[in-house]
Amino acid sequence: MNRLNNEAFTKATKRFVPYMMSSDPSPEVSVDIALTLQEAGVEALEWGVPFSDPLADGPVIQEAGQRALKRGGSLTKALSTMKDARERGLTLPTVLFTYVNPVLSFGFEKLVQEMGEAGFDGLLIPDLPYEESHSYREYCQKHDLSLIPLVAPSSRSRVEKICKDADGFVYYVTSLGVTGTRQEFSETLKAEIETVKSFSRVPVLAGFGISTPEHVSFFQKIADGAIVGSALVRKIGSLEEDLLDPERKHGALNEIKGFVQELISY
Amino acid sequence: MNRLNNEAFTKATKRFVPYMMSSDPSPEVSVDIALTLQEAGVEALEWGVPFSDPLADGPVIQEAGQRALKRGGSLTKALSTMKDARERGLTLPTVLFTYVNPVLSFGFEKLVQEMGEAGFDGLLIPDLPYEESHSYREYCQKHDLSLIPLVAPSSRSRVEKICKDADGFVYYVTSLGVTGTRQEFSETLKAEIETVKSFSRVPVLAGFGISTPEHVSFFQKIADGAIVGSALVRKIGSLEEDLLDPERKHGALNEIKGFVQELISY
Amino acid sequence: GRYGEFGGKYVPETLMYALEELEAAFLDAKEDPAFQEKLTSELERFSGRPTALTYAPQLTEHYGGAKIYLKREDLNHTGAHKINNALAQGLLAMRMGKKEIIAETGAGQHGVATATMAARFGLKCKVFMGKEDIRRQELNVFRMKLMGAEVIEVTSGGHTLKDATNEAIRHWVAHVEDTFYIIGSVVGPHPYPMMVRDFQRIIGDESKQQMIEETGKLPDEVVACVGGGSNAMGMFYPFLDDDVRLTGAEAAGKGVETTEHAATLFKGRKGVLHGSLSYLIQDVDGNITEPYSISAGLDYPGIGPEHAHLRDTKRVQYVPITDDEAMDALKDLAELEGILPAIETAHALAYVKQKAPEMDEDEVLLVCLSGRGDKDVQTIQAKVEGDVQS
Amino acid sequence: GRYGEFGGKYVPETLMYALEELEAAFLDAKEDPAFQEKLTSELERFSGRPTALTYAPQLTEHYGGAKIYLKREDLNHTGAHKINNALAQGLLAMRMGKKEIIAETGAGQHGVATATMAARFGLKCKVFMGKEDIRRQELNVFRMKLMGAEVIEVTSGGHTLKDATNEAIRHWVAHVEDTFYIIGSVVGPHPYPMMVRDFQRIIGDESKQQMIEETGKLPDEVVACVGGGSNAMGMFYPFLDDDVRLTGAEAAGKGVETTEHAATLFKGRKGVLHGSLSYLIQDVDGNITEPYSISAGLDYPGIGPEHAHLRDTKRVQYVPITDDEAMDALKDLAELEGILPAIETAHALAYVKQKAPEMDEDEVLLVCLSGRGDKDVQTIQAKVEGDVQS
Repeated sequence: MNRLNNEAFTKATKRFVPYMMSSDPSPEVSVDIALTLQEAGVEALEWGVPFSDPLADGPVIQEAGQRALKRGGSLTKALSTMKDARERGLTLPTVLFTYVNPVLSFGFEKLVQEMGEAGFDGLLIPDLPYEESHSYREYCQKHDLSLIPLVAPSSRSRVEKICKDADGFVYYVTSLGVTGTRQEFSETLKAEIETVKSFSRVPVLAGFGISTPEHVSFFQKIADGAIVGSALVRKIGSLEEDLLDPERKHGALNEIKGFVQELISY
Repeated sequence: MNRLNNEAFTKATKRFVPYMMSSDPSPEVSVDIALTLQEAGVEALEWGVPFSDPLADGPVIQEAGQRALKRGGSLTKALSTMKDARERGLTLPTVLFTYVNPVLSFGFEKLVQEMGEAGFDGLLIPDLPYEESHSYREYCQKHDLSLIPLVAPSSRSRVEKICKDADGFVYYVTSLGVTGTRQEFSETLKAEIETVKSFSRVPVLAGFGISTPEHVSFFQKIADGAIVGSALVRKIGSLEEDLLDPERKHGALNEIKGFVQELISY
Repeated sequence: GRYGEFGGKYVPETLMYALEELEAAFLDAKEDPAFQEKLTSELERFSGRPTALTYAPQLTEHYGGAKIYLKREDLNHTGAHKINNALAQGLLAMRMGKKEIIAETGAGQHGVATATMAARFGLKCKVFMGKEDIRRQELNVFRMKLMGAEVIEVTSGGHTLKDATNEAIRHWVAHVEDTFYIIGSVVGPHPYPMMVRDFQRIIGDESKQQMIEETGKLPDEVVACVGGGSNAMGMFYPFLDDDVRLTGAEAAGKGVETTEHAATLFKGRKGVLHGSLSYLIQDVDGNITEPYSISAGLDYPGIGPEHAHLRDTKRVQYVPITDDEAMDALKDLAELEGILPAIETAHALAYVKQKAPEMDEDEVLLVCLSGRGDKDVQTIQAKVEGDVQS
Repeated sequence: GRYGEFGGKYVPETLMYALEELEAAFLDAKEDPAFQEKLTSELERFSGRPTALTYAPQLTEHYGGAKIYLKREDLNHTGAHKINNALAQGLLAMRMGKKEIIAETGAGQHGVATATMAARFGLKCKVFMGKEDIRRQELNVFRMKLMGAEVIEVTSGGHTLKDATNEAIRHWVAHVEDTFYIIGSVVGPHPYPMMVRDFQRIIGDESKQQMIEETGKLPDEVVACVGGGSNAMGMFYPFLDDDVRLTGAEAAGKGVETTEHAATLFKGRKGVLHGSLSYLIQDVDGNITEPYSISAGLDYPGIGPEHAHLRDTKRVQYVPITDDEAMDALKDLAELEGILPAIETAHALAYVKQKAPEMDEDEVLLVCLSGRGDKDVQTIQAKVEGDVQS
């Protein structure tokens, strides 16, 4: 039973799940950051794979992907660095976040096998919607991997069927648009999330555009947890030079830890 | 009875008629040149009017026209300078050579009257072909002015009617093309000119492309005379600076005289 | 060969036989079903005729008056009405056994149409073009060369269209036996104005039929731009005997009160240029002066003799349209109907902009959309950005 | 939504409802005579359809084999087949009550077609275009702006078509409720490949009828160029069940043995880009690589999924054509028929140049002349003059 289905995650009262880009700013340092996030007290981790055409992501994550590609980042590297992270003590539930093309290029069955070896718990492919996911989901289930579905306000009549088959958690897209930080959330959000929760047997985590402690607190109340991507990735990006300097790395990691603890402080 | 119909011209055994551009290189000097040509022993004179679009002329005469326009040349000026030339002793038969547009702009009846006052004997309008010339010719005849027609190798069946109405002389275009100097003449030329002569009551003068003493001699034999335009105009153009310098003008005029005497020396 | 007092054949004797021969060949071809069939086939299968008749609903609403219809000559192969005439004269040249085609061009549109026809029919082609125009229209020069035409640089006079025409005529004089001179507008000596009109009247003939099919009646007014005047003559001619107002828009450049215009009928005097008697822009001595218009195709100091006659007899009204008025109308059509017209054509549209609001909603204005504006994008851009700067 | 294993809807969940809604609206419109009538009217009266079928006698003689016929999509308004689809999707957008249109464009042709349609129908229009393409295609950018479209500069990724497409999809995700995304080729998530094919099949439908009228039979082989593949799909689709060979020409750039090509089917691997599973040019990690072709319209790393299926099932053969082969064929058509084709189209013509001589004189080759080359004159000139220098 993967870590997303462990009681530590399923019974948690608050869930905070950060997204970070593997190999940004370098393969090694991204492992340091993962361990730092664990220290900061997060409940799970999304491990991004750099890709040339990340069309569900905004500019912040696209640029992080470009940086990671330059440092040798890839799906293969995302697997090996997670293995390193597990060896170095990462115990959090982890979700591999990748687009479908790198998966096809790698080979899906091979990927599932190697994800198991690397210690992944879930897989999130933003451009693999419900209709295209059936055989993928079955195969994941067989190998104790949660295939995380997305639900959006525009999903409408699609919510029920998506939630029915969900495993691990449901990623609820809080506002239309790609990942990124924004100021306002739709007013009908609470009712919409209620609806999603009513269909789902697994936790419903809200993501997209969550960037402040107030946001996090708000979504931890109306949903089963919050996912933060761009805000953290931007922070990591701003610390790139420090993180790559052995002398200053420790300080930078501490700054990240503080940033996350601030986010979950409410 | 105009000078083209005097015996001096009609009974001449050889006829050499130069074309020159009035007001080139200046109004005054063009009169000097006319008098010089008379001294050189030519039988008549074509007095060109500068025009913006001389489409029957080649580049040499077009450039002379551009020079003349810059010096104040025009149809009005061509009339007044001829008056000057007559006052200074020009006795040759003279033909005004102008395109139809300056004539229309000036007014045809006014032109005929002022040509009479200026002492012109003939009028040649290269873009006024037979079909368009009837009323013009009648009016000229009434005012004792010869309207000179053109005949070309391509005139074919048109030769007879053109020659029948000819007055003064017939201008036979020796080769297709615009005015200018060239090396070769059509071999059938002699027979063609015979045909034209057989239809014409007035002399048939050959022009277009005649540039050497040999040419002149050849056409004085097979036709009733030769017209030289571009070769002389080029000579005048090459002497422009000398002609405009009071110190050197006399020498330049002498050179023109020598050039013409050379042309008619065979 | 006369339209009232206008027209005629004011050319050197050297060309007269060729013109007689041409007229005979044209009249003979006109009556020959085989020639007409071949021409129709090329117009339909090569150039894409009949061209569409487009109703302009948004322009109509914006101007708020007469319903506006567009006769889409811009949809012809090579982008303007010029090809109608080039194909027809090309077939006539072949019928007469001529091997070499010559043409003059200013902006290059008639040159491109002629080079296109010559390539299609396998004829040799020389295009005379002023040095200055070659510089300004580099891409059209390249297009002609791609189609195998020889572009001959003209360095006499002002190095523009008028001079290119003079040189073409000179070349024709020198090679009259085996050369066919394709004139691109209803200008030049007889029979050209008549012949070009007859080869362009397909614009008006199609329009009449299409208007009746679309609206059940003839339009109340028909508008076309006029430089030499071939699209207008082709459009107007079939309507001459109908109860339809006809209006030609000529280029007023920077204004008829300035010296920079090409408003031949508004400001010109009678005279002879390039072989026929018509109105001309000329100085007091009868020298032809350089006209000006933002539109290279209307930038000609003369106009077809039949237009001169239609003006003097008041059958057609001619209005001067400035550069600025034309550009405004061009932008309207682009923005409201998604059609980028040639700047030439925009002169006709500028008149529509003035006139349509004065007409009733049940009246119909038909415009000859003589050409597309792709060729003009750089000029338009320079103008728009120049205006912003100034 | 599948062609064999290809196609599908690989998009974020955010777009899935919009795609379902679009598919329903499309299927409904397809059956609605009023929609079809309005579309037919715009295609005929605005864009000038049916486009001509031109026999190319000189090209046929020069290549010495099969008779060559050209389906003249270049005669459409705006100069290519793109407008067929833009008008149809525009009418569908209006029917769905969408007020804003978005589109991506590389060379600018689909952008211009979309801006044209938006102007014609009074819709707001945003066109996404890479910064690099904006620089290279300045005049097309200006044309779009003249027609009132907003051109949005894309500075992500390589600043070209692929990135502009990503940005357009992102914008769509963020504004999915009131925005209609017009995809310009048979690519993207279902229902786009099906819908664009259905809106372009008029090319093949007209061609079949015209070929039978002209020659009494279907052609022996039909050829079209393939980038995304919409002109080819529109041309091929009505012939799929007939005994007619079908050939697509893809861009081999500087050669399939180099890395500078866009030969997706010859060199690509299966993958997902912009929402559908097809062949892709990609690196070992599944990152999409920048393709290369002298033709901006074929310079795309993917290809429509139905083409992938037709390739794998061998119903259509696909051949790679280099820049140089395309340019040679382009010059042939210009010189021998007076038609300057788009460089895209010239890839199809280059195959004809290879194939026609191998065929009998009583056989017929039909080529989709997808667009005119006016837009390419500068590129052609640079290439021709570059070749002379080197």
